[in-house]
Amino acid sequence: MSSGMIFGLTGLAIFTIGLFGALVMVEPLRRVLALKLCSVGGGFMLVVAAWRAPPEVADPVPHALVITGIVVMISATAVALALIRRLHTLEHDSDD
Amino acid sequence: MTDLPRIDWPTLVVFMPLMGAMLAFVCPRQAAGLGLVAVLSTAAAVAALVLEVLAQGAVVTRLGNWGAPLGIDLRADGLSTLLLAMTAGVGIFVSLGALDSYAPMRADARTRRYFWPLWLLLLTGLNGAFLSTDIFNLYVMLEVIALAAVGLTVLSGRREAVRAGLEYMYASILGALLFLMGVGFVYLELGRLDFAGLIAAEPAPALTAAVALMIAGLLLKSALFPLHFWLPGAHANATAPASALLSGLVVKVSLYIFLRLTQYMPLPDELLVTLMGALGAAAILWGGIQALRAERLKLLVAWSTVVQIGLIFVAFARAGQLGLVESWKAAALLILAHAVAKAAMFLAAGRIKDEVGHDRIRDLDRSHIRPTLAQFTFALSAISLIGLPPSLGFAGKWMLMEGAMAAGYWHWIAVTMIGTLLSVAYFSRVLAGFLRFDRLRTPVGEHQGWALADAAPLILALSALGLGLAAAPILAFMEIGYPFGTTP
Amino acid sequence: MILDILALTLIALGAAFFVAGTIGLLRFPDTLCRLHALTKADGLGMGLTCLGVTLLAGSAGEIARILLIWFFVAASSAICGHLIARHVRRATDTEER
Amino acid sequence: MADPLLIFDALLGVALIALAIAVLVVRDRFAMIVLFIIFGLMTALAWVRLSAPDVALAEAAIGTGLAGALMLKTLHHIRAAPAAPVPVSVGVVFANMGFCAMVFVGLAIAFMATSLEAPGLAPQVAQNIDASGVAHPVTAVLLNFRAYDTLMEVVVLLAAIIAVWMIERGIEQAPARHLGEIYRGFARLALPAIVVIGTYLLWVGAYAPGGAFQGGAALAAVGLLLLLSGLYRPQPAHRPIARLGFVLGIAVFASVALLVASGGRLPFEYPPAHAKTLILLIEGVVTISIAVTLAALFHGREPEAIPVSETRA
Repeated sequence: MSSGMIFGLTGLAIFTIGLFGALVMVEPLRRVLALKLCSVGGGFMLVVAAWRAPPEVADPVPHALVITGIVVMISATAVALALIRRLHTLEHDSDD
Repeated sequence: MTDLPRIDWPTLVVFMPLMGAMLAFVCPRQAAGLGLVAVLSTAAAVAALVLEVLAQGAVVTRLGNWGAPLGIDLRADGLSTLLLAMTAGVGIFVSLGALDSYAPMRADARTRRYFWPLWLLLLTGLNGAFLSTDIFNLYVMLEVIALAAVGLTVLSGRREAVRAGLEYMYASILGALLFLMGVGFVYLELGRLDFAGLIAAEPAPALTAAVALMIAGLLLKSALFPLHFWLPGAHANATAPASALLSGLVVKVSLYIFLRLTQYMPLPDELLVTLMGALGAAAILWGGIQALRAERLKLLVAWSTVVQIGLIFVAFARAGQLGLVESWKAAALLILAHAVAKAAMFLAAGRIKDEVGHDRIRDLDRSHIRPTLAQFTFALSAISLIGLPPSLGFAGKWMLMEGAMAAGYWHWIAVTMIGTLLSVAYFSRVLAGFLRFDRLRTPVGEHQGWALADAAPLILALSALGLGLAAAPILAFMEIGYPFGTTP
Repeated sequence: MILDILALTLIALGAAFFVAGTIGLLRFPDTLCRLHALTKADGLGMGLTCLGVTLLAGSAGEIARILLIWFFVAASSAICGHLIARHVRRATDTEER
Repeated sequence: MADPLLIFDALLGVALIALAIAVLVVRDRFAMIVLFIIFGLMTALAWVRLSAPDVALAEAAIGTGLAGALMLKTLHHIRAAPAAPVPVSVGVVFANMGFCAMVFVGLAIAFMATSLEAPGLAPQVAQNIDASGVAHPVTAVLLNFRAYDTLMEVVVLLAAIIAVWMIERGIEQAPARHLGEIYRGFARLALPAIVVIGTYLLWVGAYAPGGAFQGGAALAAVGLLLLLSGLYRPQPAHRPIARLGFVLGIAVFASVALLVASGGRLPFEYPPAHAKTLILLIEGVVTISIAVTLAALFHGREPEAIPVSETRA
């Protein structure tokens, strides 16, 4: 057992939990959060791939990739949330 | 002449639309003009790249001069360049169509202002994806494409479009994240992300997991049955030029990446190839039935996209695992055929809707206005999609059947035949309406609804038909630089 | 060595206060009570932890940064407490009306 | 023999999984978002344990802080909607649960069968870092070795803000009440401090964890404070400046990447003598663009003048 192993499995578990949420959840916000869980799981996998048992230093390339992934994900989240807000406005207006 | 710095076309092909997108966003009033210029100059750069590839084979650009595993390489070989050319060609005509479709009397200023930056960003993403040789870079490109495509889907701002766009967004992000997880597994095993590393890799459990994850993500993004649920709504509810881009080009990216990956990371076994074909066959049947039931013209066209994607996967699987070295060409030819014909068809459907005022198939023949030229365009592109000679669709289907026959896989031929019959059936529902002149007729009826705007889809439809004659040179061009790593 | 033990004791004490605050958050009946438990206990816990870490710090720069962190966390938690309390009061006001 | 830190790791892992499940099952939507924020902060902690401080900073600032703020804003907007519109049938839930469990087992087997000691690109990075112009490896990868990726990532941000401006249209709603005088006072106190922190993060990125994205996120927090405290209200007249702010980073980044190619070099190949200056320049403008874009993503809609036709109606 090592930190990498523990967190690798954690990341996989988070990814599949997110996948499950993305497949079965119906609430718009919760689906977005489920997708964010998936992205954190993917991030874990890359961070674990970079990890080396100390005293060796970690591989910087996956770290850069995860930072990129985080920024990409916030962009996608922002667009999805804007769609949710717009859809709500449209449905709300047509109801009354 | 020789001491001039060599212009690096692959980089320009990606950067030109990017610069155009920024300009069109910063100067919203001039967006259409700037956008058109950017699309045309991108097409010129692609043309230059095509000539370069023809002259000297695959073109590789080592960005930052670091070289593959550390840096990122752009590589333009036959297949990439062919798809770039397809994107540029379809892009020009869709842009021309958009000029009319978003003209001041038809659309509000917002739509006009936002279409161009989004479309140019989409073009950036598409070109970048076709040139990329790094799987993480492909992930980023997929996200650029996804965000721009979702923006285009909801351009009209109507409720159905927003709902479909949200569904599309979920599917798109999930697909991209599955791909990202696959990237994680690749790095875990290989410690590098470039295509060359994938080819050299020994089979390993982590790579199997990576292939499974990436293919699952790509199938979701390319809407192969049963993961097609998001496609009909998104493509049918977008405005016509956006639909043409989504159906003609965006879906093709994930198909292209799928073809690439299977070139470099051989599928683990025959069963998986057969599964792809079987899903494709199911898509052909299910999509065909849904297209027969569709009540609206654009929805029918969107379901026909599901069918065509199924067909592309059948072409991919036509000769099993051993036939993959040849089958990708049939699939690529069908990708090209579908892109051109479907873009023409969506533009024509949009023109019909604009002129008639609705797109209910049942009532199309009861209109006073007969947009004959748009109807003719629709029929021409239907010919290519059905796969009648001499269209490009015919060439693709022919290759599919030829390969299946040679390998003795008769079931794929049967599926293709059934699919062809189904497509004849559902397109006839529309075409029959076009041919009935007797329902309603006003004195000026017949020649109404001709416009210059019909030219763009018509040229696209004619090229879908005519390119079939050029299938042999296209196939030869596709093979330039294949397989990876053989050319400088 | 003695410094180490002192620092560890302080940090452990700080952690104990955090735990107490969290128990308060989970067990107390309404928002204001929870807020009360959380802000008091966590403020003290934060201070003790920072003090402990300061003892372990190697340079003056590090100490300065830890103190800065303490200041900002204290300030922002005070503001958060204020905002939550304000929100609660407004919400109950509208309910009573 | 068990390393106490390993026990800590295992506990953290279990807590993360529990939080992830809780995010999906908790009934209250506000609690769901709060749990997600806690989850994000714990993730950052785990990544620090995996010796990835840069990533942890970015996750805490962007992936958790900003995303949480966005979520809460959206929840505020849609609070009238029912929490669960249509319940999903139990059969579907169990089928998907089984499917996901199979996926997890498959992936876990593949993961356990893989050694965590693949060579990776660390040696190559170490070899070339002197030529890159910066001393911190992650910054070197982001701004030099894989600069193309980073450029495209900023393009994704641009695509997002264009899409968000496109999606949210119509008349501005009544502005939300600002958060009171004490909050304003705090904002006045915190603003300069955050600006300093953001700039510091940007600067320190050259040789230590930090950089354009973390700095940009910190500066975006300034924008959020300004918006929330009501000290700044976006006006239609500010749109051209905002647009320039969004594209500034990409424009400079892309121009530098292309212009260095004119001297017989390849795109993105910075001349070694000027690499540090160019990277700092790029980082600076990219930070501004990221900060402006993230703040605008939080604000959401394009600040628009109310059309004349609609004011009459």
